[in-house]
Amino acid sequence: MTGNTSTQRMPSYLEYQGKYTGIRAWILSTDHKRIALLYLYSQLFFFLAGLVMGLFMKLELIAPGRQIMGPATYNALFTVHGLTMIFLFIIPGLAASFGNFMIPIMIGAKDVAFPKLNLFSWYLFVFGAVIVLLGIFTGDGPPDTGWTFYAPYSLKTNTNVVLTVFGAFVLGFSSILTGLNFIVTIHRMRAPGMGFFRMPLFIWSLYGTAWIQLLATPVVGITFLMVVADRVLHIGFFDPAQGGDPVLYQHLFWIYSHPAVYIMILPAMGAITEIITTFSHRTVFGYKAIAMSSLAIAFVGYLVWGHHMFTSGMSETARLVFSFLTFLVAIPSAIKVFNWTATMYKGSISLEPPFWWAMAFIFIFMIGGLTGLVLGSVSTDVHVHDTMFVVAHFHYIVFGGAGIAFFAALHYWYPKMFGKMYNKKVANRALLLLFIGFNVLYMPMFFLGFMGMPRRYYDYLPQFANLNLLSTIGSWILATALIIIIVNLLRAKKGTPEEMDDPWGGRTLEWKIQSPPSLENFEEIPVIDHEPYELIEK
Amino acid sequence: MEQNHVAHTDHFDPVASKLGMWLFIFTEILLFGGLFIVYSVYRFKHPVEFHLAAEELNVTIGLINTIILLISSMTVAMSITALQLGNKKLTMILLAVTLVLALVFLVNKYFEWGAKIHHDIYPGSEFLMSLSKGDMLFFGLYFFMTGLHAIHIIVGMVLLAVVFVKVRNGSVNQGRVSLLENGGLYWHLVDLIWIFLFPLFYLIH
Amino acid sequence: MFSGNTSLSGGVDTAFAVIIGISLFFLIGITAVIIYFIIKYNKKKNPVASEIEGSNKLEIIWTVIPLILVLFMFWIGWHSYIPERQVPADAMKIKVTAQMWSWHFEYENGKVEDTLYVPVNRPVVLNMVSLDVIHSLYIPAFRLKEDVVPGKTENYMWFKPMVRGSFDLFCAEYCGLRHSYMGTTVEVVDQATFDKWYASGPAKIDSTVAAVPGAAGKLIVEQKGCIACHSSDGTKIVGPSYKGIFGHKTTVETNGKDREVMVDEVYLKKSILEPNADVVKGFPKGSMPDYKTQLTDEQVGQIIEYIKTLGGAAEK
Amino acid sequence: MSEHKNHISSYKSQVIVLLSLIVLTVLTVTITSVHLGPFNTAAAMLIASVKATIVLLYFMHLKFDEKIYRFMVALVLAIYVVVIIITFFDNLYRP
Ligand code: HEA
Ligand code: HEA
Ligand code: HEC
Ligand code: CUA
Ligand SMILES: [Cu+2]
Repeated sequence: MTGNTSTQRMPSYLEYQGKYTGIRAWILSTDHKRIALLYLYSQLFFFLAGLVMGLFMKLELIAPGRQIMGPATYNALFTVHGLTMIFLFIIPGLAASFGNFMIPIMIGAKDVAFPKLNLFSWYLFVFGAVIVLLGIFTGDGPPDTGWTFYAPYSLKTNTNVVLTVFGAFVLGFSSILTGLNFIVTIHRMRAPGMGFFRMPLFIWSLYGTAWIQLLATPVVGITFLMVVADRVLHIGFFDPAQGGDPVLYQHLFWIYSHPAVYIMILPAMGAITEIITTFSHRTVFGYKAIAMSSLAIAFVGYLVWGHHMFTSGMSETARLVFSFLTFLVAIPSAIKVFNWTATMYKGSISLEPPFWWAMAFIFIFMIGGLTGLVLGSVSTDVHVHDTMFVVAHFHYIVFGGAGIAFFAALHYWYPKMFGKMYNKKVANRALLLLFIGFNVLYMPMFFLGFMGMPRRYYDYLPQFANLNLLSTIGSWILATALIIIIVNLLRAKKGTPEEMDDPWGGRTLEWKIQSPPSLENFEEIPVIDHEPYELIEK
Repeated sequence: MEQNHVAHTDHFDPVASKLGMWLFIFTEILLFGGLFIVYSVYRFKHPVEFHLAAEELNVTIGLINTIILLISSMTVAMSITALQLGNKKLTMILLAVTLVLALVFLVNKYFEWGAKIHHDIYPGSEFLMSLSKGDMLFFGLYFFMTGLHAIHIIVGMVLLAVVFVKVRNGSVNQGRVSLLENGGLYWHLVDLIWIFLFPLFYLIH
Repeated sequence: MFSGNTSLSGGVDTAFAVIIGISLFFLIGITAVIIYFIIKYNKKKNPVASEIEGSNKLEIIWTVIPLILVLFMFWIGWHSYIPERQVPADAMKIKVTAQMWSWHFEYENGKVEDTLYVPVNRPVVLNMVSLDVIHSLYIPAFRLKEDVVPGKTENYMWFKPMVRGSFDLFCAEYCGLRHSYMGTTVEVVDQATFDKWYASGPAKIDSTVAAVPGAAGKLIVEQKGCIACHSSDGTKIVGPSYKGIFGHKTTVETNGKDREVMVDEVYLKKSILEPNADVVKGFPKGSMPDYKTQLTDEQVGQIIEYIKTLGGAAEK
Repeated sequence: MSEHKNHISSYKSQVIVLLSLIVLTVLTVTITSVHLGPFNTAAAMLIASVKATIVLLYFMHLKFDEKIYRFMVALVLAIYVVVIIITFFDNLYRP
């Protein structure tokens, strides 16, 4: 094992002086670490924008009737909120930011396979985001179709669907190219001695993710193009007046968008695996099972899209098949949860903030996932489909799962990325507040859904008032907690190199190099002669 | 694997770029894949209309275009062989032939579309709107799919033209055929898609 | 809560109970184990970890047991679902028409209502069509929901209500501006009440009312769902209010050009039958469905009569 | 992954490939012009698949490259086919 911890320190990637200075040193840099930070900042920006919209929606729903906005604004809000959160925050998600940062380091390489393509992907991402934003502020106003763009409503509405959909198409290509880059990197750039089964599990999860990005995204890309063609050229692919089949649109949309939910959650699961293993200070339990379950999720996840369409008038046979496959895809997730728990068995657990974040993740993810089973069963889904129950399910699993894992990863790798440490006490307390706020906000939605309150409802009947009020109060608690968390991260302090290089006692490669890493990560490419989580005496 | 000490200098890995090209081809396959799903569902729903509408298309033009594309596929493949054998001049000739064939394909397509549009058959035209739903879908798909394919031809031509220039100035050469190989792979993909488009649109009798 | 409202809703509730029960078991169980591990294998208590790499036996156990459980959940969900799709032969047929943002229920004798009246203890089948975009008919108390997809005629649902009462009916598929207001109720009444109501025949205007000018038009406007977008009291909903428009000038956009028109009978008729020809300024084009196939000339005439009664030229 | 050994296809083999592709093309056109009912489409698709395989194996060099490429192509096509089949579970069985 050749690290450079004890030898002389190199200027970090943050300080490194290249050809350019100032902002150009960032936006023209092909260094995977700088690109990762570009993604991180843009994602956090969109995340905050989306959150504020969520907050306004909850404010509107605090009581029946009109509070602060009309129905048109509300409809536009949940559409843009969904779009921002899904396409601009959680689909690039952990892969684009932490994946970009960590893949080369964790496999012992100096960069990704195609650094320029990597930068290009970020530009596409920004370009797509700008188009989406243009769609909001120009023409006939923001789209009001929901993030699903269901035809034929999306063909009929007067709002700016074309621009938005086209923006999403561009974002899709950014995602595809990132996935492509990662696959090639993982195949070609592993350090000598690092076989596939010596890669950290975060890398495995990103590998699975990359395949989904590559194979599912083009389907929605072409679907979005068809929507544009329908609106602009009146081809009528999905317009029933011209023979188009709206249900076919839903098939195509979900052929992508179901696998997309695994694009969101797989990297999250990978990061959680790393965190739990590190803080248990032992090797991971069931390495192969976890690695293979990532691939299983990636590939079985392709075949279950129809569970979003149980009430659409699909044939009964299709409902049967999709329900069955949906239940099968829950198994690999279950395997992961069990292995995480087993990894803590006979460990030596240090209770640092990232560990608590991981625990919050497991709990909330379990609720989200288990309610997914209620949705996967046909007769129960028929009742709760398109109600607040679904909204609760996916906030639990998207925000509570992928979103919380994003912050868990941020707390875990923060010292590595910036060489700074936040206030741990504040971090723990804010997390507790977030946990409470989260459950107060979304738990009532399960009951609302079960009682029959449909989603995307601007106004509702009096019997739903109390739970909605409770939920709105939860959103304020959550907001407070998030503000504290972000401020705490911003106020992090520089630590000494000895503390920052390996603050947690991690065993994967990133903890063997200096914090923040130097431009080339490794002065000398390491030769790997041990298992990924094996204990190496220093 | 050799790794030089200065990162970010163009470390050149032909295997990586080939793998990358293949992965890109997969996304293209699925891009058209989505359309083929739409096609098969609508054809399944409107078999008779699709059948009748297809009669409108000219099999001969389709056949000629198929053969043109097949030949161009071969010339690209040959140009790779030529470069591998170090015959730069032949490589350039073969690439030029490929580009010319691609152009002929597009010209043919232009006349074919032109004839349709002349007969008031184009997406959104009043005449088309007066036809049955199956007809509207058939021609909608026809224009959209062959149109997207034509765009791919154009992209492929640009790519091959770039390769042509690079072969001429020597940055793509016997020791470094990677770019030509990848350009070729892309061109074959375009051919591959046409192999399915042709029977699906022209040959439903 | 409202269990047993139909002959099948009890089965669905059982499926809920079973799936949620198993889920709670795992949620609480795993959480408990994790808390126990955190306490027991805390760094302070257990400074040195044991390096355990895994156990194939355990992996198999925790693959197979959940597998069996999910197969069971699948079965119970499917089992309680199949009967929902098997319509009894003697079911009473009701045709449901959905449009932005209203429901219409047409009975076999031609009676059309915007509230769903059904007799208790008798199977009812709803055959549903949509005139514009996708809607979804949702009766929470019955645990039933089915989308209404335009261009499709095979969307249906059936139920046999077991208790009398009034139940909410929602539109559950997002369908535009007033999606959240596209609700009504299901009134489950006993057979006698239903028969009496049913026998009153297709909604006609009896002669006393018919004498009032515009009464017939008012009824059509309510039944055809115009009131979802047009008020009669001057408030702007989606389209312009009918109040006081007749006999006044208004600005419309025709083929992209603004022009002034007089709201008279000819104009009104055109607005109803070809709403996109002249679009009132300040309102989006394409919102209003065209009613060419749905309204007879006589009906259009009655609507115009009604609009006239809402003031306009007469007042000034 | 080992560095790939350079297999250079001969001009002759490429001409043979082209000729077989053209023969197959002409074959589809003739087959589909006789009336075979549903078998027309089946035959057309079968021949198209054969042609595609030839292009993949020879022109796109899969036959001479490392196994991993063949494996990936097969995987992608398999997923795609399964997706189509599952889509048809809906359309085939609609009432
Ligand atoms: C990160 C994203 C994410 C993830 C990972 C999931 C995971 C799952 N989802 Fe979710 N889902 C969404 C995001 C996600 N979902 C979104 C955004 C929507 C709404 C889209 C919209 O309409 O706008 C949605 C909607 C949705 C529906 C459609 C609802 C409807 O509209 O009617 C369904 C139906 O089956 C479903 C099911 C599932 C299932 C079965 C899983 C499974 O993968 C979950 C597996 C996890 C577990 C099972 C928990 C852990 C395991 C244990 C604790 C062990 C014990 C387990 C067993 C005994 C099995 N989801
Ligand atoms: C990652 C995904 C994600 C996240 C994190 C969230 C977060 C939130 N969402 Fe989101 N939501 C979606 C994804 C997400 N949502 C999607 C995909 C939909 C479906 C859209 C559709 O139907 O098409 C949806 C729909 C949806 C609805 C349903 C609308 C309806 O059907 O009627 C509601 C309703 O309450 C809601 C609310 C919220 C709230 C209150 C939050 C809260 O978490 C927000 C809490 C707010 C804060 C914590 C604010 C923090 C504030 C600051 C930090 C201030 C600092 C600011 C600056 C410095 C600028 N969301
Ligand atoms: C989905 C909403 C919607 C429904 C339902 C609807 N309309 Fe409209 N209507 C509009 C809108 C929007 C406009 C203004 C734009 C336009 O002229 O197309 C309009 C315009 C009109 C006008 C012209 C008004 C004026 O001020 O010049 C008349 C008359 C009218 N509608 C009658 C009807 C009748 C009668 C029905 C039912 C049989 C009906 N509408 C149903 C949305 C609707
Ligand atoms: Cu109709 Cu929502
Ligand atoms: Cu899903």
